[in-house]
Amino acid sequence: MTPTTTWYLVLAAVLFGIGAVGLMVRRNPLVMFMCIELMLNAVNLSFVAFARAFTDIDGQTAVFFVMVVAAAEVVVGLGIIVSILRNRPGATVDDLAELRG
Amino acid sequence: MTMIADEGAQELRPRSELTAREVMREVGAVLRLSEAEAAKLGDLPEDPDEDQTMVINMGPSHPSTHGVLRLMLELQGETVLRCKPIIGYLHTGMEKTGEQLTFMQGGTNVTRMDYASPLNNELVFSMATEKLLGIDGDIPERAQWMRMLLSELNRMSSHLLFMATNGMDLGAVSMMIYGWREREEVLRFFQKVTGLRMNHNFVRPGGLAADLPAGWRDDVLRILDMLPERLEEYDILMTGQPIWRERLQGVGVITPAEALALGATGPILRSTGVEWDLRRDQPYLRYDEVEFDVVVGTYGDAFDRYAIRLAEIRESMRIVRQILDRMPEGDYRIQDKKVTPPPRARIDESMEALIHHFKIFTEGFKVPEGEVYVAIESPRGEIGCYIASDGSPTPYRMHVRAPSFVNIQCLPHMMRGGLVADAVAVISSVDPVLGEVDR
Amino acid sequence: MGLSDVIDDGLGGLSHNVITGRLEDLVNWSRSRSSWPATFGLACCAIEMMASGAAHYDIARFGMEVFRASPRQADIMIVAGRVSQKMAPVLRQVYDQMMEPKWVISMGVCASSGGMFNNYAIVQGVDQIVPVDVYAPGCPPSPETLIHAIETLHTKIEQGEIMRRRSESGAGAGIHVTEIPASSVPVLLGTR
Amino acid sequence: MTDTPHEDESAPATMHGCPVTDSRGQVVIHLGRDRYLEVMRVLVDEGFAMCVDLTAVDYLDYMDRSLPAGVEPERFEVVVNLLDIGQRRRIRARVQVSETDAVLPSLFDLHPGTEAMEREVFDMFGISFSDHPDPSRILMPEDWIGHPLRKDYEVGSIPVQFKGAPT
Amino acid sequence: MELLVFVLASVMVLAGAVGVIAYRNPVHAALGLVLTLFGVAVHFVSMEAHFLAAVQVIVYAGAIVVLFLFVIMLLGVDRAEDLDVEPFKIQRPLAVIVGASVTGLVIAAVVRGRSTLGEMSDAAAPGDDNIRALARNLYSDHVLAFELTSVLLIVAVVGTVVLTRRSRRPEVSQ
Amino acid sequence: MIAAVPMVDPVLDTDDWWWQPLAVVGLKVLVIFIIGLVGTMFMVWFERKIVAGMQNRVGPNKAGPFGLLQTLADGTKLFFKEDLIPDRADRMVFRIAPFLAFVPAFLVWAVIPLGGDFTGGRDGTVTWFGETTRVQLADPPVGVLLVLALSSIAVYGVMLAGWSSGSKYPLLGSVRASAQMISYEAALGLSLAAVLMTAGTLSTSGIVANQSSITNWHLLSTGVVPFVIFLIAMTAELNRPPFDLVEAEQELVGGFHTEYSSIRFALFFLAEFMNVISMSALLVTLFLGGPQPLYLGGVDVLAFLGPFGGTAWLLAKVFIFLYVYVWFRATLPRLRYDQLMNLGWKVLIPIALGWFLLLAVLQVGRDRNVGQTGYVVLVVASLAVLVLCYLLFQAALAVARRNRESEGAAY
Repeated sequence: MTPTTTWYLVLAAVLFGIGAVGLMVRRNPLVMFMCIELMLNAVNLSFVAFARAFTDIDGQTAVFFVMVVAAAEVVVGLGIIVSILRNRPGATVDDLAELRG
Repeated sequence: MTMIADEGAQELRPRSELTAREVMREVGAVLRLSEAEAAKLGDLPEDPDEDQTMVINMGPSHPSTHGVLRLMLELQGETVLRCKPIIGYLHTGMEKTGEQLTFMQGGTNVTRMDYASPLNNELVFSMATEKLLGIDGDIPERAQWMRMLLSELNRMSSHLLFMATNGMDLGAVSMMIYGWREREEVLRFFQKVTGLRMNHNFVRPGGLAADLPAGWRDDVLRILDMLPERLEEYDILMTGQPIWRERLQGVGVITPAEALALGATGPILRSTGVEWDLRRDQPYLRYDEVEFDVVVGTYGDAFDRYAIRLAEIRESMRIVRQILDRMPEGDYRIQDKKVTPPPRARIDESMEALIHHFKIFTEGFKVPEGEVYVAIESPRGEIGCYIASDGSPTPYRMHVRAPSFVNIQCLPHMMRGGLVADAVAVISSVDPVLGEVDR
Repeated sequence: MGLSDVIDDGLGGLSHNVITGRLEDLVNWSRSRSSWPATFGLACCAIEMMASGAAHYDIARFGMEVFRASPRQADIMIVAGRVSQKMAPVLRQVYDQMMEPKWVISMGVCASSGGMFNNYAIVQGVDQIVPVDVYAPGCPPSPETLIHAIETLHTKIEQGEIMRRRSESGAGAGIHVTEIPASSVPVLLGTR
Repeated sequence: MTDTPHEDESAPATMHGCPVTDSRGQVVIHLGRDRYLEVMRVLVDEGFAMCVDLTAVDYLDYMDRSLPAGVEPERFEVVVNLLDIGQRRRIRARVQVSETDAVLPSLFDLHPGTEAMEREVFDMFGISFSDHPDPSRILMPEDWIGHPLRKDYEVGSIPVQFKGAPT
Repeated sequence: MELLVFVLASVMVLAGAVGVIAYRNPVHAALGLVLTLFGVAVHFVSMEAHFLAAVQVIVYAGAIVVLFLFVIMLLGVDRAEDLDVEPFKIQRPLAVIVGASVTGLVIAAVVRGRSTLGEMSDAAAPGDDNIRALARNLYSDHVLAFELTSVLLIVAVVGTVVLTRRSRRPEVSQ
Repeated sequence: MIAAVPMVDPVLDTDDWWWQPLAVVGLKVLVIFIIGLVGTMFMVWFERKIVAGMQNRVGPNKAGPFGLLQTLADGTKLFFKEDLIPDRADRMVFRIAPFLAFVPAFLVWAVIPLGGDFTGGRDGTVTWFGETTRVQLADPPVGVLLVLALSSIAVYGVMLAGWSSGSKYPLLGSVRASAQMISYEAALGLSLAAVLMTAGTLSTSGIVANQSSITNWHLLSTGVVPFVIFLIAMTAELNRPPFDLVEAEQELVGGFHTEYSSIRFALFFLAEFMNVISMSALLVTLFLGGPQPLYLGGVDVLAFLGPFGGTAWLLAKVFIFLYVYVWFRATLPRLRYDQLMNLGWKVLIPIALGWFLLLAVLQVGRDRNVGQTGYVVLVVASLAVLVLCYLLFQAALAVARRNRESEGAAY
């Protein structure tokens, strides 16, 4: 018995689900960020599975772009978190209502 | 390693508890600011970064604190905001012990203060005693020149020790071994002359404990011949080394005004460009008869202090060469029955001599009432000895003005704004000897 | 002998037989050949201690050039110099931070007995604070003396039982250290 | 210095109204506590910009020491050594401090370098310095009781013990 | 064999993912994330995407998570979050329900549509071909996108520098 | 299970008994593991002896002949020393950190060609005991990237060790470590890219095969610059002097491993030296032709060793770098943290990037067959770009400096 594309997609779906739940449950901004990474990875996994299934390299290219964008996103996101947490250590996202009007 | 002994009020206090005067001590005093101005400076930490600081403890058991110095550093990231040296971990009660020992025995006590240059300690104590006795003008020529020889050789060995520790603190491990290797040659000579490698108790009131051994001239010449090329090795390994210069230049800067206000002496004061060397400016022994240059720096940074010490080794070698040429024959100690024990040969012959010898070494000799302060230039700066006598054979009060004790106060001013790694370089460049700091 | 003994005491819980005997030899050999000293310089003796690591004396020959700044990794504490009342608790703490098995060399007369400083400030003998294995005489002991002390300690290590904990026997050089509970009143020295 | 003591004079010289003596060729000025800071300030203006040393002596057992006329011997004496780098001269100030009120104003504002020295004097003699920025012990542990260099403080020696000696 | 690899890697992925959301300490959560990333990399290898697997480890594990850890250590926010305190009573169960239903939905869709998917083709060529194909695709069809991502990266770096630069001017400190 | 073998070693001939290839792989693993351990033991001894020699000392000579067993003594002692996990430590992370440091150091060996016959354009396979195989544990198509990945994982060991100790000095050490390793990873990767572009492959054995003669060695064919940058960046990655700020004994006591004792500390110790050897081997593979022989006057002087000749060459070359590292340790003072960062970001990365661009231009020229004039135009144009970049860079630095000055120093 060898794993088929479906297996990978199901795994990706579960991973995505875990990430989504984490994002909704956790309140530490850093951990929430990690959950987003989980979800991105789930997507990556399904992309590669599709690329494999359709023998089309475009899927892998998409993954490549996702990784680059994820890197950029983490850099900016962590920058924001650093500048916020530096002024008020221990803040959770609930405390971060700075933008509320 | 985390620390330990809790000394409460001696430690660095949190900023919120600081009074205006304490802030002033940290930032304003040496600049002679008014209290209000200093307090204004101290208000700065109200910015939102305040809670980002971390207090770490270097020492008293830390590889780069030269023994048991303890520094509390307040860091922001790796930048040192405040620094407070805490001392006393080697407090030996030497000044109290000095009151129990006779003037004859006092040398054994003081020699253990600055253990990197013991002969200078003995010298200043002996000179103070001689001054109290009023025999300071009668010390034989040979004794004077011998004292100079030993003092200069000791300066060399002390500076070589500095080269070694400075190298070690900055991560140049080989330099440490090389410094020690050369110092060992000097110590070998000391051992031949005094019988001991350190803590000699050789310079005594009235002269020295013994004459120079046969062949001493060759031994000194061997050291003098060996050292120049070794020093050139140092130049290659460190002085000309880009990393070395980067690490030391512009680090731990102190201004002449600050150095004077803090009472710093020795290479620290000279590194700021102030020409002050007691050997030249208030000559003792026969320093006014030899030629040498006072080496001064320009920037007052750690590199200047390094370079000054390196150059002072060379100057000392120059002095030693002149001493070799001019060493007179004669007696190595004053022939004053009161302070000088009889020669060994006479003890076998004469009962009187035996009693005399016995009395000098048990009771000691009486020293007239009065008080005196004598200062000489040790490798670390001005070492002074203050003795108050009540006419008994023991000092009523014996106090040593230790250069390291005063110099160490410069640390907070040199470190402010530097990095942790700079802190290490700064401690190293001040070259404190904790035995002397804590006494 | 139960499993718990082995867990608590390492090999000390095992009774001696040929295999553990051989193993003991190996372990003793390795400990004596690789006893890393902690950097714990105090006074004059520290200079001589460092000198013995330098070119002329070179304790690296015994595998000892690895002066560990962190007490966790050190095996030998060379108490080099006089121990003041203020330093004593620090010294004890550093000793406690060291891992078993550990040995102490008391270097110089000041560490061994207070030396010439019989006064209020100096602890009269470091063996009041930590158990000492070897005393090196001299003020300061020359590097030769220190090396002799180290060699003596090495011999002692090679002959020792490998897993007996120091806390169990409290043994130093034939003396037992009894810990005195700290009193709330500071001990007064020298009030007349 | 306006009125330097001469080598041969017998009458006590004065400087800024304070008696000046000569001790083995060294200039010593005797100050009262009330004029301590003031004279020190004047001395700084005269060029003695560097305070090399500050220490104290406890004259408990030696109250009959010789002092110039007009100086009342007290138990403590604080000794300050000043240095004039420009003219290469030194002066020493001796200040009498009474046992009952062992307080002196701090020299910190004039010579920041005396900070550690004054702490040491406080630690060793119990003479406190008013207005000192950090009046804590420096050499002894913070919870130490007594001031070791006072003459009524024993040296603290314990009898020599020979461990393991046959009794 | 492939089954074994799949199962092991999937266990890694899921255990790591659960770790991320369950560990209280952010550092432990980050370690869980690393585990997941490795699992995903293993999946990539078994699907012949060697290059992506390597990049996954280098970029994600080597850079992004290290950055996370760095920030955690820098800010000292590594104390455990108190998971017992709930701001809204209903949030957690609701999140689980929403997450589960989304997952279920996707799984259902995938399983239903599995006939449209081609089976795993074993024809993937060994050697450098994966990399060459990826490179050719990247630099021909997607070259504009590639250049745009490089611009994005630069903008991100500059923006972050500006964002975190601390001004020491007193007027900023209120 | 048979299917696993080709994944690891595609060259391996699998027609035979199914256990034979597995046995070969297993044997390789075992041999590499043992050689790695012994090599590390030797390296520790070597370093202590050589440093001692440079410092006019004798070095260890009491444990075994010439002190050869010194490392064994250290290891045994550490193994039987009491272990401790500090109270404030994070127990789980504290336990796994040494392994995180140790395992990547070992894994690098998997992709390094340890020998083989590359002479005369052969592809490096040898036939031993009837099995045709590479003298290399695995030859994945992305071998070099694997090494990069492993070296980027190595930072975890250091970082987590410092953090989990729960005290200040190790934390400072680990923050330094992570910043340092991330920074130098970039320079490392960029200089590596120059090699990859010249070689045209990511596989380590392919890279070795590409360097058939000394003029083809990437040391020369990429210009010496990437080699120098790689050497410096690698020293920094390895936390070796003068870049050993992570451990910086004089400042941070022991850095990240301050709180470690016993066998856990031994693992860090081992990992450090293991890394030195494996990264030296990587350097040799990338720039000095790995097991390729050096023809002295047209003769392979080690040819008499037969199939072991390649291995001997590799060892000889690695040896040079081991000596270089010891040499660094004995002579250079340690850099300061900010100087380290400046060197990494403001010197190494721009130079590596510029050099890479230059090489790329030349490569394009070669591919497109532009003539002499075309080359001149290309080189001039790229030089112009580089100069412009450099000027912009300097301007940016000047602005940054001015800003810093106008804001004043801290407190």
